[in-house]
Order: sequence, then C-alpha cells, then structure tokens
Amino acid sequence: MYSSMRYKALQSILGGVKMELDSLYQEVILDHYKHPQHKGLSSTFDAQVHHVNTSCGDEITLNINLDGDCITSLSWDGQGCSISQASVSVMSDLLIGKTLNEALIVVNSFSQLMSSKGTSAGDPEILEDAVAFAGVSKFPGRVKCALLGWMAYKDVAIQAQAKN
Amino acid sequence: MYSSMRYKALQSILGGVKMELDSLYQEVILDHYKHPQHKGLSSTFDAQVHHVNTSCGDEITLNINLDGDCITSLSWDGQGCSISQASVSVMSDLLIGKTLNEALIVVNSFSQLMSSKGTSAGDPEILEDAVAFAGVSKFPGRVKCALLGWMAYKDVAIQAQAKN
Amino acid sequence: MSFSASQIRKDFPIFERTVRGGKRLVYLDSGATSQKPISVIDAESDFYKLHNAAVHRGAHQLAEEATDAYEGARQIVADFLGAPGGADEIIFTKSATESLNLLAYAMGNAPIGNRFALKNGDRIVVTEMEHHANLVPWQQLCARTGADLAWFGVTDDGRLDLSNINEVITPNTKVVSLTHQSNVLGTINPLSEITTRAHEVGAIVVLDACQSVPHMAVNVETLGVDFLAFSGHKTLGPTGVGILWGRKDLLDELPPFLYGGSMVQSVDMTGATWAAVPQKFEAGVPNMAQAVGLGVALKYLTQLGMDNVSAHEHALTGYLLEKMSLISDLTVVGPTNNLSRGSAISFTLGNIHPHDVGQYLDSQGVAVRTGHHCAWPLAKRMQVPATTRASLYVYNDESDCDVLIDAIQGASKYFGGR
Amino acid sequence: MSFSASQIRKDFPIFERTVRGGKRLVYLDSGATSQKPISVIDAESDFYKLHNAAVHRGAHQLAEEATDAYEGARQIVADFLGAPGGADEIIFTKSATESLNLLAYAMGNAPIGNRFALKNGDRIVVTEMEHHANLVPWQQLCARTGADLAWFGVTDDGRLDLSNINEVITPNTKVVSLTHQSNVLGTINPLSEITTRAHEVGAIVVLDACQSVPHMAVNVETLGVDFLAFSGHKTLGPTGVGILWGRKDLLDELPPFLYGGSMVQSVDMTGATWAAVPQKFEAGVPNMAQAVGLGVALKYLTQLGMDNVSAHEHALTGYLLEKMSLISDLTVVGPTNNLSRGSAISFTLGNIHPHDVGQYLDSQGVAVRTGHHCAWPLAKRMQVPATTRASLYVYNDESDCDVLIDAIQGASKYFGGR
Ligand SMILES: Cc1ncc(COP(=O)(O)O)c(C=O)c1O
Ligand SMILES: Cc1ncc(COP(=O)(O)O)c(C=O)c1O
Repeated sequence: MYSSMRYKALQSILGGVKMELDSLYQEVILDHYKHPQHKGLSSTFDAQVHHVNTSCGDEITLNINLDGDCITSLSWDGQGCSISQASVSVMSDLLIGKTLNEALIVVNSFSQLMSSKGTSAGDPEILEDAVAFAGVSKFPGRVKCALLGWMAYKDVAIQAQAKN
Repeated sequence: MYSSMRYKALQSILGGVKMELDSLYQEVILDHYKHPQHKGLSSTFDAQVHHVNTSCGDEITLNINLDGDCITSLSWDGQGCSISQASVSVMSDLLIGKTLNEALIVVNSFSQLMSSKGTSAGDPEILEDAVAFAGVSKFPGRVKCALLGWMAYKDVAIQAQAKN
Repeated sequence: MSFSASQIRKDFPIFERTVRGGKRLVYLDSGATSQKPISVIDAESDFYKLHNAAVHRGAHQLAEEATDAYEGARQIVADFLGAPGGADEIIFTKSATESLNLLAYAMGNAPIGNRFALKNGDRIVVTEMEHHANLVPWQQLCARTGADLAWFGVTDDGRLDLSNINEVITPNTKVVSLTHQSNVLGTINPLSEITTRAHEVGAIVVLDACQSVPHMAVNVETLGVDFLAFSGHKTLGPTGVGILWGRKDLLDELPPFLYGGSMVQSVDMTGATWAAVPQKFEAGVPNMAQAVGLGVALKYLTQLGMDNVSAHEHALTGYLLEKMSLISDLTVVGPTNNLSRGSAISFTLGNIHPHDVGQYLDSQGVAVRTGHHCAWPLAKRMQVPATTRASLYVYNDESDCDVLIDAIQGASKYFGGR
Repeated sequence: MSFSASQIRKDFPIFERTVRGGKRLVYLDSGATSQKPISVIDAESDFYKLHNAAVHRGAHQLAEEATDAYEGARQIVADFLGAPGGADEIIFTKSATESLNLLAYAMGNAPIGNRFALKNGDRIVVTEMEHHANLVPWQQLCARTGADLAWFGVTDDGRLDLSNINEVITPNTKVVSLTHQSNVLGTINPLSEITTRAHEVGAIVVLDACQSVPHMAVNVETLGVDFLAFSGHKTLGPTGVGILWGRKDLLDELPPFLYGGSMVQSVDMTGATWAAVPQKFEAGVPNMAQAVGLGVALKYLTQLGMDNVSAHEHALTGYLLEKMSLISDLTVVGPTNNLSRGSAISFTLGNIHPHDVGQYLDSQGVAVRTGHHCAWPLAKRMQVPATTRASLYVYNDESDCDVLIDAIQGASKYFGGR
C-alpha cells in the first residue's frame, strides 16, 4: 500500500502521468453530450426507474418498452455531467432493437471496461461507439458517472421482465 | 508542545531524569503505610464521607467530630496504595486538634505542594511530616492518590459545618 | 508581520509534489480538508516514536508523558477558543460530525427533568444552509422525541433571512443550531440577534464552526454561544479528531453519549455512574496522537495570527470575486460582495456541469470540489443541482487565483458551443 | 521463518529511547495500547505529505489517490478478517468502543419490524468478564428499550461458566455479545457452543475482538459470529481508528448511527434516506490517515504471520507463568495453565497495592498497567480491588520477562515487611 502510494506520487512528480483529459473526453462523448439521443421520456412504458448518483447529484429517469424479449424502445431524461449524459445516450442507441440477452452481453462488457482502470480498450464488436468511454476507467471518480445509465438499465430491464 | 516533548524524551535518553523512587517513597510515607494512624472508624461522627479514586479504585471513608470550630477527631478506613493510605494517616495526625481555619491553611498548602510538579519542597512549618509527599508531585499519576484523603477532608468539613 | 503565503507553503510538504503530469498543485479544496504543515505531521509521528501509551491508564513514564501531551493539547484548544471554563470544557471527538451527533444523542438520552430533555411540542431550529452534519442529527432527534424542526430561510443573495426570527425561535424552542460560515456560500452568519432571542426563550445555541475556526479568530465568550463544534482536519490538523466545546455547567448536566472505559465512575453488572467532565464524554482509549497534532496545528495558526489569516483570506477573496465578475458565463452562488463572507466561493459556469468543470480544472493542476457539498437543501434553495467550489486558505495566493481563472476560461472553451 | 522479537523491535522507533534515567524500556502494556512500527508511522505521515484530500468528494487527483488509499485499507482489513462479503462489510470507526456503541445505538434506532428492534421482555446476553466498552452500551440499550440484561458468570479459575447456557441464552434473546479474549484474565473464550445456541434462538453474536485480533489468526467465517469489533491502536496501528465488521445482510438492515455528510442518499429539510453499506455508517470526512496506517499495520502482521505471532506469545506466556509460579506471594488472577489463554497476565503480590507494584516496576523500566482494567464487575467477581497486568506482544522476549520477574522481586523487598 504505502510503497505503491509513494511510487504513484513519484510518477506524477516525474511527469510520468500524461495529461489525459482528451482521452477522457473523446469526440464521441462530447458529441453525444451536445446532441443527446433518445432524450425525452416516452408517454407509455413497461417499466420506469429513477436513479441518482448520490456523490454528485446526477439523475436519470429511464423508460423501457419490450416486445417479448426485444427492447423496442428506451427513452430517458436527466441531468448531469457530460460523461453521464453521453453514456446514457450512447447506451440507448446501442441497446434499442436488441434482445434482453444480447443487451446483457453489452452491459457486462461495458461494466468490465469501466473496472479495467485503463488497461482495456474495450471490444468494438460488442461496444461499438461505447469504446469511447475506455478512458473514463482511468478516472475512478468518473466511473460512477459513466455507469449511471447502465445501472438504471439493469434495474428497469428486471422490472419490465417481472411485470411481463 | 512538540518541541518540549522532544526535549523531555531526550532528557531521559541522556539519563537526565534520576531514578526518583526513593524521593517518592520517603521513609515517613512507608512508615505511615505500614503503621497507619487513626485508622478504624469512630462509632459516632458529625459527618462521614466516602470517596473513591475512580482511576485506580482506591477508597476511603472519613469521619469527623467537631467541638465548635475545633476538630476533635478524624478517623478513617479504606484501601489503596501506600501513597493514599499514608497520606490520609499523616493528614489525620496533622489536623486533629486544629480549628477549621487552621486546618484549611494546611490543606491549601498541601494542595499547592501537590500541584508544584516537583518545584517545591513544601513548608515544614505548616506541613510538618507531610512535606515527605513533595516527591509525589513529580509523578502526575500519583498526585490523585496523595490527594484522596485531603479531598475527602474538605468535603467532610463542609458537611459537618453545614450540620452544626 | 507580513503574511506570505508562498513562505507558508514551504511548511507544507505536499506542495513539493506536482499533479497531472508535472503541473503545480493549486489546492483550492481546503473547505473539504486542509493540508498539514510538517510540524503537525511530525508531532503525530513523534508521539508514536517517543511517548506512545494509553493516557490516564498506565502506571509508567510513557503513560505520564502521553497524558501530559494529550492534556496539553486540550489546554491549547481551550486557549484557542477562549473557553471561559478552561480545558474541562473541551471534548475530543473524531470529527465535527461526531461532535454534533454527540450533542443530539446525549440530549436524546436526557431523562425528564433534565434541562436537555425534549418532548412533543418542543422545537429545534436550524437553517436552510446547514451542512448535513448539522441537519440530519437534529431531524433524527426530532423524530425520536416528537419535537418539531423549524429553520431560517436563505435569501436570493445567500444571506440568512432573519425577518421572521420571532416566529422561528418560539418560546418552546430548546435548541438553535446553525453554521457560523456556510461551506457553500461563504456567508458568515450574524449571531448576536440569534443568541439574544434564543437565550430569551431559554434555548441553547449550538455553533457549527467547521468553516470559521480555521479561518478567523473565534472566541466563544464573545460570540455568546453555548456549544461549538469544529474539525481538526480542516484546521491544519490531523484527520480523525474533532472538538466539541460546551459551557461547563451545561456539559455537567448533559448525559453521556459513548459508553465504555474511562468515562465511568463505577460499574456493576446492572448499571454505571459517570465520571466528571470532560472524561464523561471520552469513552475508550482516545485519538491521542491526533489530539496532540491538533494542538500543534492551533499553535501554528496562533503564530500566524488568526487576524492575519482572516485579513489574508479576505483580500484574496476580494481579488478572486473581482476576477470572476469579469467572466461572463460565471455565476457566483452566494454573496458577491466581500462583506461578512469567507473564502469559499461556489459558482456555476454556463450550462457546463460542475463535474466537467472540476475535471478540466484538475487537468490544469487546480483542485476544487464539485457537487452539492453536503448541503442538498441549500442547493435546492439556490436552484442549482450542483456547483463548483474554490476555497482558499493560508497557503493560497493571487497566483493560485490566476491559475484558477485561466483554467475556468479554458473549461468554457473546451465544453462550450453546446 | 524464525521469529525474532529482538529483530522486530528494530522496526519500532520507541525502543530506541530509554526511560527513568537510562533504563531499557520493557514495554509490557500492549493490552492497553501497542507500539507502532516505523512503516505504520510513515504511512500516516506519507498520506499527509503526498495524498491528503477528502475521500469520495473532491474532483481531483489528490482526492482519487486518497480514496484509493482509504478503500485499499478497507480491502486489507476485509482480507485480514476473512470477511465473506468483502470490503463492504468493513466499517471504519474511531475505536472498538465506538464500534460497540454504534451497534447498540443503531439497534436502538431500529423501527418495529426491523430485525434489530428490541422490546420489553427481549434479552441481551453478555459475560461477567466484559470490558466496560462491551457492557455499559448494552446496559443502556436495555434501559432504553425495556430489554433485560443477562450474563454468563466466571469460574474461580477465570473461565466462562457455560453450565447454564440454555437458561442464559433464552428463546427471547436477541443479542449475545462477549469478549473473545479477556483483557484482564487472558482467558480465550470458546465460541462454538455459544454461537450455536445463540443462532438456534435467532440471536446475533457480537464479538469484542480487541484482545484477539492483534494476537492470533481470526477468521470471522470460521468463528461463526455476526459482528466483530477491534481497535487499531492495539494492533500496531494508529490511534483514532477502530473496526466494526458485520455480515453484509445484517449491515444492510441495521439502521445508521452517526448522521451527516456522505452517509445519505438524499436529504431535504424534513428528512433523509441512507447510502449503501459501508458509507451508511461513515458520516463525515473519515479518519483517512489512520485507516491507511491500520492497513499497513495489518500488512506488517500478515508478513509476520498471525500463527507465528500467537505461537511466539504462547511460548512466552508459558515461560512467564512458570517463572511467576516460583514467586511465593504472587497470585495470578486468571488461568495459570497455558491452555486457551492469551498473553495478558494479571496478578497480585502479597498485600502490596498494585499501584505501588506498578510504580516500582516503572522505576526499573518496566511498563505495566494497574487497576481494574476497565472491568470492574470482573474485579469484584475475582475479589481483587485491583491487579497488576503484564501483557506481551510481538516485540517482547524472554529477557523482558526476566527483567519483570526481577523487578517484581525487588518490589516485594521494597514494600515488604508490612
Ligand atoms: C476487551 C476490550 N474491549 C474493548 C476495549 C476498548 O477499546 P478502545 O479503548 O480502543 O475503544 C478494550 C481496550 O481498552 C479491551 O481490552
Ligand atoms: C459547515 C460544515 N459542517 C460540518 C462539516 C462536517 O465536518 P467533518 O466531515 O469533518 O465531520 C463540514 C465539513 O465537511 C462543514 O463544512
């Protein structure tokens, strides 16, 4: 612990840690942030959840509609930082049209990417645009932001299934 | 604070602090401890108090009899360390026969001696044998022991006066 | 004495490091926790290296020295606050949060007849600008006792609204607890009107001084309050130590909170009686090294001079507010004039989320805090979901403010055009 | 690995000093508080020098590093105890005393329907050998809720009397809280019979592990208890930090204790909801540097190997008990055989008062503790107003025991002849 802490500090004293702001805020992320997709709640839904990130106050409400096993619509509203808003926007794009099982694979892959602490670039086959969030995993304080929408999705999917 | 702490430790590392056990346990003290005076409670009293030193469990019960302003008898029972037992023994010897005002002078002088942190030798005119406790003031952990009986006296004197 | 932040910075080892690839550390997060001078760090280490032992307990030299150091620190705190009853009025806790909870729980333990006992219909008064630590414990005490909670509102410019003071502090009010200085707005609250009215109705006044004791001279007698809480870690001191000060006669009557060793007078299997103040409130082996470190921190501040500290911060706050006023999409949340205001400055920047602002500032070596700053009701009142907060202290200077201003403008550009 | 106390001593700076005029420090008071290795002292200092920031709060690099260090320490504690639910089951408190009070107060906060809610006729069970910290909080909880307090007695040779276990742990028992190892007698209590019976009636078992976690391998799964408390400062760690471990599902249901920042999910002026475990129990800016130091202390112990630690202490305890048995006016208060017994040895010496014994030992450089050791009911049970206690740890060896024995004989001579 202690020696690894010393090392880390030393690294930064030596300038070993690059300024990674651009690796965090990829073009794709800023794009989705400025032009969010599927924002605006649908009037009907099979399930709705409201999630809050208590550490920063970011909020999201997420609606889902299922047709059997297939996600026919995801819509959301919320407020928060660019990472949380872009992440839910990208996610909606990705998951709509998938079956619940297919979606689960994407969600798990994204969760794994987020816990990789910068060691993974993400699987573009599965994650498509969401690989842009790979850089977020280097900023532990922001991982929660990126995950907010995805956690809400997990919750809303379970509720919709339970209801059907 | 911090530098004085360093200094203190250094002193002792250099052997600057003498082994002061004998200055604590003066002959007079060990004597009174082994042969306590006025121990054994009187059957009648004007007031009685029971004091406990919570930090070590030492206990003392103290009886007083007054004739007007004059202390005609002090008697006690208790258990505790040599310092607390010897101190109440010496105190009883000293105060019996004195007026309450005279006694107060002795008590205050003893309290002062105890808070002197080793800088005072005590006034033998007033304290007589009780100057033997001067060394105790260098041991903050033991000052409470030496004071147990004297605090009890202050209390019992007030109660006896209130009653009379 | 001339006050030199850059000179002071040399006493703080953390400023020898850099952040984010060699950037100078511009630490503007002292409102969350302050950095520590080497003398404080060494005092804690030296306690362990030279004097470590359980205070008030062992029968040996180390225990004597540890007790001296610990009780010496208590005296320093008493002197620093001008406690009229001396060291016996100082209770070491783990944090201001514990200090405030101690009060609320101890009052909850008061039997009928005790002056602290609360009943249905009694009232506790707080304000809308409280930190959660000075709000939730009272909410819960109200829930347990049936007392009701009332509060002073906050004006649009971030000042306490005392216009309805006589309706808020009613004759059945038992406690008025408020912050001395808002950790979000920077507002310094006026106290005399409140203490006068509170004492008139027989209520006690509790002061959350977390954001004032580190930054200005605080004398409990002059302020006329009855209890005061602050945290060591915001006051150049170690983590893990806080203070509760209270008037001796009130502490004497207040029931204990934590139960255990050293706070009892006698114990048998069926019950216990309590030791005298302050031991009554310090159960167990205390946070000795931290208390000693806090003592050294307060000595360090005393040497700087608390009036110099507040003058320095006042000037710097004025400088920063001025610079901020020139940034068109920046809105200060809290007083924009520099009267009765401390050095915590919260702001929003266009519609860029504070989290993103903070991240950008961080990339420039500037450490700030973003969010609701543990004061959600206030955020709602000010109609901001979150803010970015820069908070200044003794080691900050104009160059720090300049770096901040540049970084804010950089953030505007980076996230702008939405 | 061969275990060398004299080698270990070199890691502890305090042994470089002497006491009472150049005497070697023979520290036999680890039962009160342990000494600290340099790695622990440095870890705390380095936290301040390199990474100091408020965890979970700031949006900057220091805050990230501080959070890493703090949460890393939580993981170390979880691993050290074998917590089945991992780091989420570890709560940082200021001391074991706070850990136990947390439990008692949180249960007191439980609403009807919550599994921890107590009512008239419910029962809490302790033992006659408890430290005040594991007795008085339960007495007070009983007083608040109407539950009754029952306890296991202690036999003449200092063992727990479990002969009436089914009458003590009745079907309406909700909590059984006991010490793993007596801080006075050294007795290690057998747990399986108690946990079996307690769980049979649906009671939870709380273990005061203050005197076991520092001295032997403790695995919460193997022990089968539900909550466990210990103190950092007795475990080679800093002062001002303690641990409460609890089963995840129980912690989830247990209401919070201290209220304030970081333990809430949402707050408005009228109420609040709580964050998830462990944050729910950690209000305010935590004792970060101390938690990090404790992590390093547990790493140090792990490197020594807890089985080696207990084997070392067991051998040394046997050696000391043997030597003590040869002093005619010395009476050990507690088990004299070396089975299921730790290294705290309390004794009386003729009719010489323990305070005097301790003072004499101190003059010879030997640090011990005298008194009732915060266990008055036990002292009464054993019919001794006070005892002298020597307690051993990793840095003690036979030469320390020899100095102690010589000093005891010296004390006999000095005060003898009464
Ligand atoms: C068995 C036992 N329980 C509880 C405690 C209380 O620990 P602390 O004072 O560190 O809170 C102690 C030590 O003082 C102890 O030995
Ligand atoms: C105004 C105010 N009150 C209370 C607190 C709580 O202090 P701590 O977290 O040190 O217990 C803080 C800081 O977090 C604060 O700024």
